[in-house]
Formats: sequence, structure tokens, C-alpha cells
Amino acid sequence: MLDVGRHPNITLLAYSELEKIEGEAGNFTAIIRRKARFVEEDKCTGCGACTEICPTSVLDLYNEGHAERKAIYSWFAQGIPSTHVIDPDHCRVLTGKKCGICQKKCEADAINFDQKESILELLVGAVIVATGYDVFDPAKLPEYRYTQLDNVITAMEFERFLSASGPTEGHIYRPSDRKVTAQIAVFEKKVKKSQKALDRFEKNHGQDSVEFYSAYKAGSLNANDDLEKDQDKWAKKYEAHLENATPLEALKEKAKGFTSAKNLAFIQCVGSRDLRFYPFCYGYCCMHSIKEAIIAHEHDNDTHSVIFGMDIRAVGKGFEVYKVRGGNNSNISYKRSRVAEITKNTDESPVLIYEDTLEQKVKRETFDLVVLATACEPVKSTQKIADTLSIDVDAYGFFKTQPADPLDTSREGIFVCGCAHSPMDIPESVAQASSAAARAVQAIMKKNNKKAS
Amino acid sequence: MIDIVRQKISKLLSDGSVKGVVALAMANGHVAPCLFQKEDDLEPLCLGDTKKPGDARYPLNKVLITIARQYPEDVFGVLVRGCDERGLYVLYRLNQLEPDKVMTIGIACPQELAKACECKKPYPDELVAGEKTEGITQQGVQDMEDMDLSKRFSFWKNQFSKCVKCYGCRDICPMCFCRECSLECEDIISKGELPVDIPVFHLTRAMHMTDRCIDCGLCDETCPSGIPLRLLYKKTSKIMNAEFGFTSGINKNEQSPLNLMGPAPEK
Amino acid sequence: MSECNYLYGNYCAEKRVTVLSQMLDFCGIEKDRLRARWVSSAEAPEFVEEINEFIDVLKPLGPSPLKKQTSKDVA
Amino acid sequence: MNMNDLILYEEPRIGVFVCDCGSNIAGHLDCADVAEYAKTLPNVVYVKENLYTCSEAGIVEIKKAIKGQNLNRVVVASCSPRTHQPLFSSSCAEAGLNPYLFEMVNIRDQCSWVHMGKRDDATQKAKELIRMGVAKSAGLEPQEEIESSLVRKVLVMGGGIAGLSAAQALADMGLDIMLVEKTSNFGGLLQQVHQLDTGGSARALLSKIIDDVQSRSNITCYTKAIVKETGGYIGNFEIKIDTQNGLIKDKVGCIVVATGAVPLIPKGLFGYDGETVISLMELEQKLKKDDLTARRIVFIQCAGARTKEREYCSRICCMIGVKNAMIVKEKYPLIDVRILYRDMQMYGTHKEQMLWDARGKGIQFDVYNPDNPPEVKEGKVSFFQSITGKIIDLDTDLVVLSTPLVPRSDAPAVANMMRVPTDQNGFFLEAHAKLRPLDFAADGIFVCGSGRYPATSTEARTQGLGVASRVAAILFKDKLVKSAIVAKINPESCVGCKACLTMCPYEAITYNRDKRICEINEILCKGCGNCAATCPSHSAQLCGYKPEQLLAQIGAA
Repeated sequence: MLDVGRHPNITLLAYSELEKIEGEAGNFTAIIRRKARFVEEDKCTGCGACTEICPTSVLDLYNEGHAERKAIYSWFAQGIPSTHVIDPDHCRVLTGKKCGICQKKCEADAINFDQKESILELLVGAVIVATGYDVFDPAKLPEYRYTQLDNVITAMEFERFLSASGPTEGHIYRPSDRKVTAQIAVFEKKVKKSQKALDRFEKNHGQDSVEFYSAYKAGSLNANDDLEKDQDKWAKKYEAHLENATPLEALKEKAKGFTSAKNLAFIQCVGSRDLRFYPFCYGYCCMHSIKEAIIAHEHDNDTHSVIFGMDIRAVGKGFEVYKVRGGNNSNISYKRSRVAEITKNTDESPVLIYEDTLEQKVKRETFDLVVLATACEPVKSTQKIADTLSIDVDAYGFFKTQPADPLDTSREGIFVCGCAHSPMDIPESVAQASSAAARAVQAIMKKNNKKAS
Repeated sequence: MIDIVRQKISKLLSDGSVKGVVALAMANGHVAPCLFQKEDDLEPLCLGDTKKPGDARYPLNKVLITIARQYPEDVFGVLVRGCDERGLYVLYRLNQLEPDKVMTIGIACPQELAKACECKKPYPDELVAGEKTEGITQQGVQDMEDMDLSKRFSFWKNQFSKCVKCYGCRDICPMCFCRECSLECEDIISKGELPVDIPVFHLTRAMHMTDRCIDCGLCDETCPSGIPLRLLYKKTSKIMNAEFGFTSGINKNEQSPLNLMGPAPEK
Repeated sequence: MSECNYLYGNYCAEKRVTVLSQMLDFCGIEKDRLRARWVSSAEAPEFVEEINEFIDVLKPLGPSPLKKQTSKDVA
Repeated sequence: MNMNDLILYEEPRIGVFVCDCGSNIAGHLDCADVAEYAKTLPNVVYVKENLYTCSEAGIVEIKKAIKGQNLNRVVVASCSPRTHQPLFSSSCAEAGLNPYLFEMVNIRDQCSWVHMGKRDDATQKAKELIRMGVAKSAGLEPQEEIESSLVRKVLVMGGGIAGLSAAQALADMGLDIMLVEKTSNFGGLLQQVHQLDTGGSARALLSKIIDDVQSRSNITCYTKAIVKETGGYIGNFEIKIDTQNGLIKDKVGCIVVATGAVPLIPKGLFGYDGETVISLMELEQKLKKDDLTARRIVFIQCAGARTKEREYCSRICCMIGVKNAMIVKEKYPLIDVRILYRDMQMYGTHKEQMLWDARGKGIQFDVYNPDNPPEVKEGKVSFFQSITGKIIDLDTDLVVLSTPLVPRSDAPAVANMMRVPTDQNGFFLEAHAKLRPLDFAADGIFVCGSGRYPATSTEARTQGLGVASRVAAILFKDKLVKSAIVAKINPESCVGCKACLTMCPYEAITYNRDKRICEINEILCKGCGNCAATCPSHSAQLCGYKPEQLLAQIGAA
């Protein structure tokens, strides 16, 4: 990414969309809409001071909603370009409220709330489409109860959990537990506040709130004038305090039993190889799950993972060895099965119901955390991009190519690579990207040669 | 014996097969290296020993290197004992002398000298004069190895602390031909300080000698402090032999395992 | 062993280490004080394990005998 | 004397940048304390702690400090030099500082990662590492990058689909290509294939490409030819090809290895006899000749693959098995087809669709357990069907073994000649499994097709085209620029002992007879330092890693 960002022959146009393409191979005119960032690209140094001070917090989608970001932000820390962007849906200024604190803070004077989107016209010889893929939403599968069960998460969410810079700093805390911890924090804040009020009463009247309240309730309060004046207020405050303090104690008690997740289940082919959704296999998720299980085991040697799959597809170079090593060294078991349903037991632990095809038995098994290896689906805007470029989409929803010309779309001079082409893993994507580059050069040189002759 | 040698040298010089012969001469009661260039000028020639076998030896190869560098096109003869010939082989290997520019006049060492040296092969492959005698097994290294660790430590510490850093061992060594020497590299060996860094100074030299030392013993004889340097280098030779089956200078065309890529050869 | 980035470098190092460790021993210095292992940059846990193992070997050996006797080194 | 040399005479002014790496480093050690400490080190005139030194902001800081503080050495204490050294050193260059005056200290991998949870220890070690880095940097010398010319010609070894595709694309880019094929025909393994998985005949696809390749004026085709020798280096390889018309010597700028792989002949597996038990490739021949008399066919997948001796999955045999099963079923609907498999490796869109379609055609699939493999005995295949828990006996008159592709027998010789590595299975080993799948670690040599790892025809074609752009990225430049981290031999002190020469794995050292010294070819040198370690007189030294620089670093430890 850095190399690309620094390459003299590469101009990066982030936060931009292709509006229109005209002309023909070797001689296209591309109309590009540059969206308004509200931050001047040539001024912003990416220092992040604005983000620190921004008062508006939004769920961070980069962390799959498990953390928060600000209304002025960069998508992730090492992103290229490091230019920040203001989220127009949440920024106070852009939603008509008063703020502008980032503008005051920015030493580079880069914030510009009046920035408008602009249109850029580019002459290009060839186009490479590398728009990638979207992650399938597993909530569409009713049987896995994604979103209903806290401890059923997607592989992408798990990836963020494993990341040292992720929401849990690499520790695998269960989302249900994190919820409780978050609740505790909220209650603690409230309790601290109400305790302060109670402290005042206690100090004024030289009496403990508990004593006071029981006497108050029993009507045996020995009240002088001062106390008479305060007693109702005090009692009310105390009752309000209890409303928070009681559940806080209960939650704290509950949280004592929390440990990180050690028993992991990975469910393969969620949304893929499934005629209800996507019939195809997206090729990389078996390895992805194995990798996540190995990393989880590296993080905590007590971790045990079970990978439920129909076939474990370890087809790439070195993959089979990796898979076997995962089984031998990282406490991973592979089970040939399609999990039928996930429920939960009382402590929020997911329970998997599946048929063990080797033992011909239906089993129920409890895990700490379930990771869904979700399908890769064509990006939602595929059809729109296809229309803009006038290229075809194949039966599976990806950009169409021919086996003999695996990078060429239906329009000359426009090429496709990576998961926009079809689902594939990193080495294949990288190899394909090189090929697409070669095809693009070929197309341009061909055109130039024709012109010359 | 000396007559045979003299005859041989005379013949080489007269038929023009060599430009000169590096050997020893006796002058004013002292033995010294000499380049003989005329066949009728061989009167002072001697084989080195005066009072007892081996008491007057010189690194003739080293003299030869100096001469050969000056006259790279000419062929020279050189008087060699077993160890000198081993040295020549190593110098060929390390490209310091060219085999076809050197003619050897080989003499065997007497048994007495061989014993004193614990020499494995006290005669050259190409023998001109003298009788081949038996090689001697190396007892000194074994005796040292049999001592316990702390004794060895104090032995060497005492020996090394005697060093006056005169560089005599290096200067006499026929295998030392570098123009710049690690022992003068200030980052390794601190300058102007005595005693020398123990054991850095002597181990540095020993490590440099591992695949070269041909066990001539000149270092030992030269050392003014009487440090048993030969024992140290004999040990390196023993390791090279035990680990890699290599003995420096024994085979004319053998490369040092340390200068070959890849793993150590199978024993 | 055959995975050296520079093809053979580690073999060469191994041979030299073999000689050096025996020479140290000959001079009365425990050869366990020298250790060579091959750990790739991708094998962090192996590296940590090696170092910890080495520490376990070194601790009982105590400080270097050279340190005690040469004041220069201590300073 | 130029600016760079002047630096050698200046007092070092070292700038130290300590990176928090967000919380990757700062979370496990006290970066502020480390930065404070760095200020106390000799010659350090400027210290800055950054949240992300590699961010644009961090880079700007470095550049600003080089200019503003007049720094002549820069030390960054952050992550791994493997990923970030190029960025930092080129940033120094952009600010006018010679990039070789940059030194990197890895306090992420070596401190925060290994001493996680021991904050004080990690902090202490970071200080020590920085002290060492600073000491080394003070002795760094400026270096000039090395340039050399480029021959705009490419050697493609192997005329299969991958090699042909590479040649085609390179020719389109205007480069000259020498395409060398060992056998008498182009087309490689695909010649033996009957129909493609994607439909259409393999022959038709091949002849289209071969005709195109043979019609190009800038592709010189050699059949029945073998590359005998390759010498030289990127941009200037010297090659010798043994052709039908004698030995050809030439120079090329880059080399593409597309030598392919061969199917395993399953001798000794599942009663293979070539008649009633045959390999997939033999079935292809039968289909080609339309000579199939069997009534009941059983395919056994993973025959000889994913075993102890061949641990890998050959990627394409499931697809070929299913493809042929479907062709059989289409042509002879009455033939009973069963496929016994371990995992059906039908990755991607189209292959998975084939699997659905195959089931739809009535082909039956059964899992077998490798610990309890099927047995083939005279007209019968028995296997343990786990889903029913029973042993099933299948009457059969033809067993087809899906065998993996294995490296060619001459692959080691090719690897040896080119001095490129192979993996534990004998396939060519690329520079990086994920990020550089088509490059060899040796510059200017590339790999594509099944010689790298089994690939479908589409994948092989993709890789062939991909290699073309890797080659173009080199040969389209005016000249070659190479890192200055190479060894140099001091001609004054070299005694020409040739010890370094025998130790150089890249054959970058030659002996100069006239001067009686050894000399280094800087383009071939990879900077491994073997020569420097061997040289008895410190005459061979590695730039940036000279003894005095390293000893300064060690001395500071």
C-alpha cells in the first residue's frame, strides 16, 4: 500500500467514484466524481489531532462495530492516503449544529466545511476493475441466529478481535461478556454520581445512608429540623442510587466468572455452497478459519478450535501442510458436517446442533464462541459499475470473462482482477493483478502501434 | 645429504629450469635464508641445523612469496622439509604461489626432530635427500585435553598473560601473508595495552590458522615469552581433522572445508 | 538448515562455530557459553524458547571466569 | 569531493524517531521514557516520539527534522526493517540525506512482542537496542546506488500454456522473446487433455495461441531445445541454448521459468495396471479416441496425493476428475460413475457449479477416510462408507486414479542451473507465497504455471500474463538501479587468496589475474556477507555492515 502511495507513476484518487467512461480501448475518457471529504488533501498531514478532539462518536465499521470512531476519522490507522475525512451524516457542523472544534484544532488548516464534490476528467488507455467483494450478511440464515446470539460472530469480526490494534487488543473476549463489562461501566458512572450526592447528605447529618434509610422506612427516624427538611430528598436519592447499585453488584458478581473464549467453533460455508444464497465456493475461507484458529491458539495455548466444514479446501501451495500442522500443533479438530442450528445455554454460550457424519449421530455441543466463515458476495454496486462501464456480469454476479482471456471483460480495454472477477485468495489475486496490468499495457501498446502505422 | 642437495640445486640452476633457489646459507657463523642464483656459488649452502636438529629453521616459503611477487614470470626453487611442503600446498590453494612456478628440493627430517615436533609427516612428498622417518602421534594435545577445565583455564591464562604482543608468531608464520592483519584491527584488539585481551588475541589468531596451520612450529620457536602456541594450533588442526576429515597441506589439491559452501562433508 | 536467505551462509557459520566452541573448551572456557541456532524471522516463539533455554544453561555456569580476573573487563 | 563524502568529516548529528505504532509498541513499553533516554546518547541532537512514524505525518516529521535540525544520521525505532526500511530510507533521500545514513531499530518485534507483559524489561531493552543503533549509525557511510544497463530481450523456458501466454503478452509489449521448448511441440500438458473444464476443446484453445505466437516477428521459437547454461545477472543474463541447429549463445534481460509439471504415474497404487486401473491422463486419451467400453467406473481421488511422501493437494485433480466424469456421463449416460474422495476441492464459482451439475447428472460421490482407503480387487472396489457405517462393495470394470501433478524430473537441474530454490515437494519456490507469487528471490527470474504449483489452464494462462508485467516493470526502465548494500574488496589489501570466491553463493566474485586480486560484481552481489566473514584480512567488507560499524553496535550493547 505504501509502495503504491509513493510510486511516482501512480496517482491515488481515494474517496472517488467513476461516473462515466467514454471512448474506446487505448483512448478512454473517464469522468470521476471526487466526493467531498471536508478535509483538504494537500494540507492534511494525517496527525489525528482532530480525531482526538472530535466530540461525536460513531460505531466503527472498520472494527465491525465493536469499537467506536469519531465523526472525523481515517478508515484505519495506517491507511493510505492518511488524509482524514468527515462523516457528513454525523458531524455536528454538517448536520446543522454548532461545533467546528476540529477546525480550530487543526494546525494545518485543512478542515473545510464548504468543500464540494468535484468532477475530474481523465484520459486513460485501459481500465482495470478491482472492486473486490462484499461480506455476506449471515443474519439471512435464520438457523445460526446471528445478531440474536451475542457470541456468534463473523470471521471478519473475529479477525478484528485477534488484531492487537482491534477492539479487544488481541484478546478473545466474548461479546456477551463485553456487553456486561460495558454495562458495568455505565452503572459505575451513575453510581459514582449518586454516591457523591449521598455523601453530601451523610456529611451534613453525620449519618450513614443505609442507617438513615432503614430508620426512615421504619418511621423511627429521630429527626431534627435540618434532617426533617432533607429526609425526603435523601430517601429519594438513596432509592435512585439503589436502582443502579443493586444491578451493578449483580453484574460485577457475574463478571467475576468471565474468561476469554477458549472453546471455538468455526462454521464454514455460511451463505456459500448453499442454493438459498450463493451456490459457489469462495475458496479462501477454509484457510482463513484455519489461520484464525492457529492465531487464537498462539495467543492462548489453552484454545481449542473445531472447524465444521463439508470439505476442507486447502488447495493452494503449502495449504495442506498448514492445515495438518494446525491440527497437530494448534489444537484444531476438523469435523465434516454442516451445522444445523445454533442455540444458547444460560451463560450465553452457543450450542451447536449438528450431525457427526463419521459417527452417524446428531450431537449438541457447547462452545464459548462461534465464528461464521461468511461468504464473499459480489459487491452491491456490481450492476451499477457494469452499467457505467458497459460490461457484462456473469451468472454468479461477478464481472464476466472468458477462460481463454481470463482478465478481459466483454468490453475491449477493460480488465478485471481479484474478487471482482471471482472469489479467490491472496496469491491468486496478486498474480491476477499482475496479469491485468500486463493486459492493460498490451491494450495500450496495441493501440499506439496501430496509430503509428 | 647436503651434497645431494647441492648437486640438485646446481643442476637446476645450470639447466636454467629455475631462476634461483631459496635455501639457507652459513655466513659468519650464522644460518640465514639466501637466494642462490649461480651454480658455482653454492659453497655457503647449509641445511640449517648447527647444534641440534631443527635449531636453525626459517620460513623459506615466506621469503619465496616476496620474491615471487616481484618476479611473477620466473620459476624458483626452494628447499623444503615436510612442513614446508605442506605450507606450499596451502599457499597454492590460497593462490599466493603458483605451483608451476615453484620447484622443490625436498629433504627429510631426522627422527629426533620429528619427535620434538610431534610431526605427522616429517618428510616431503617429493624427496631429494634424507630418509623418510615415521610420523609421530600427537600426545601434547591429548595431555592438555585430559586436564580438567579449570586447570586448562589457568594454564592458558598464565601463558597468554606472558604475551608481549611482539607479533613474532605472525611475522614468522609462513601461512600469514595478509597485507592487513586482524590482529592489528583496533576494534578487536586494543592498541598499546598489556596484557593482551585474554583469550581474544590468541584465539583470534588461532581461528585464522584453523584451516592453514601446517604445524611447522616456527611460532613456538620464535615466541620470546615461550608461549606454547604450537599446542594451540595443533588443537585447531585436530578439530579440523576430527570434524571435517581435513588436514591442512596433506593433499595438494584439497580445498579447506571452511572455504566451501554448503554443509560439512560427511565424515 | 537449507533455508538460509543467502543460500549457504548458515552452513559456513556452523562450521566456524564448531571449531570455535572446541577451542574455547581447550582454553578452559565452558563451550556451553557459545551457542548457535537457526531461527527464522518468522519463528518468534522458537526464538524466545531458544533464548530462555540458553539462559537456563548460562545461569548455573555463573559469570565468565575472565570477568573475575581481568579488572579491565569489569570496569 | 561531493556532498556525500563531506558527511564523513562532519560530527554526526543523529535524529532518533521513536514510534508508538499506535498501541502496538506504546502499549507494551514506555515510549516516552525511551525517547527521553535517546536524548542522552552521544551525538543525538534530536528525538521525537510519533504515534505512527510510517504515517505521512511521521514521514513529514523526519523530513522536517533532517532539514531543520541539520541531521546527518537518522535512526527510527519502530517495527521490522523488512517492511519499513525502504520507506524510511527513501524518505531520508527525499529530504536530501543519503539513504544509507539511515538505521532502523526494531522495538516492536524485539521488545513489545517478545516481552509482552513485562513493561519494564521491554522498555529497558528498547533503550539498549536504540543505544546500539545510534552507535552503529554514527559510523554509517553514504553509499551510491549501482546502475547497470538492460538487454530488452526475454528468455521463456517452456512452451506450455503458461510460457506461451507470457511470450504472447511480452511480444505485444514490444520486447524480443526467445521461447524454448524441450519437446518437439508447443502446448505442454494441455496437449494430452481432451476437453477443457470450461467447455471447448483443449486443442482449439492451444492452436489459437500457438498460431499467434508463431506468427510474431519478435518471438523466436525453439523446439527440441534445451537451455544449457545461464550466467550473468538481471538485465544481462548470458544464456546458451542447445537447439536443433546447434548451440546458440545470447544475452537476455529477464528469464521466465514455465517448465511445467507432470502427472504422477500411480505405480503400485490401488492396483494400477494401465488397463482396468488407469490414471486420469489415460482416461483423457481414451475419451479422445472415443474408446470407452466400461459400464461401471469408479474414480479414486487423491491417489498419491496428500500422503506422507507427497503432502500437498494438487489443486486441479478434483476438477479434472469431475470434468471427465461428466464427459463420460454425457457421452454414455448408462455408465455408472462414482467418485470416491477425501475433500472435493472445487473452489471458486465455476468449479463448484460443476459439482452441483455433476450430482445432477447422477454421478455419485462418497467420502473415504485416508486411514482406511478403498481397496481395489478384481472387478471390485470396496470402501468404508462413513455415513452408513458400512463397507460397500462396488462392482466395477474401470478404476480411474486421480493422481497429482509432480515436479518434472529435470526440475532440480533447472533450479540448480538458475540457482533458484525449490520447495519441499520439488516445485519452484517463489519469493513470497502471498505477495510475490510470480517472482523468484533472484532478481530478473520469474516463474509461472504448474512448475510453481499445479494450476488449471486458466490459472496458468493468468500467471503467464502476470509474469509479463513483472518482466515489463524491469525492462521498460532506462537502466537498472540496485541497492548499494553490496560487498566491496579493498584492492590495496586483497592478497588474492580466493577464499571469498569459493564462498560466494551468487558467483559474484572473480579473480583478476593481472592485478592478482579478487573483484566483486556489484550487480550479482546480494550483500550476504559470506566473503566478508571469510576474508582473513578484512579486505572484503559489506557496505553498511563493516566490522567497525558492527563492533560499534556490539560495543554499545
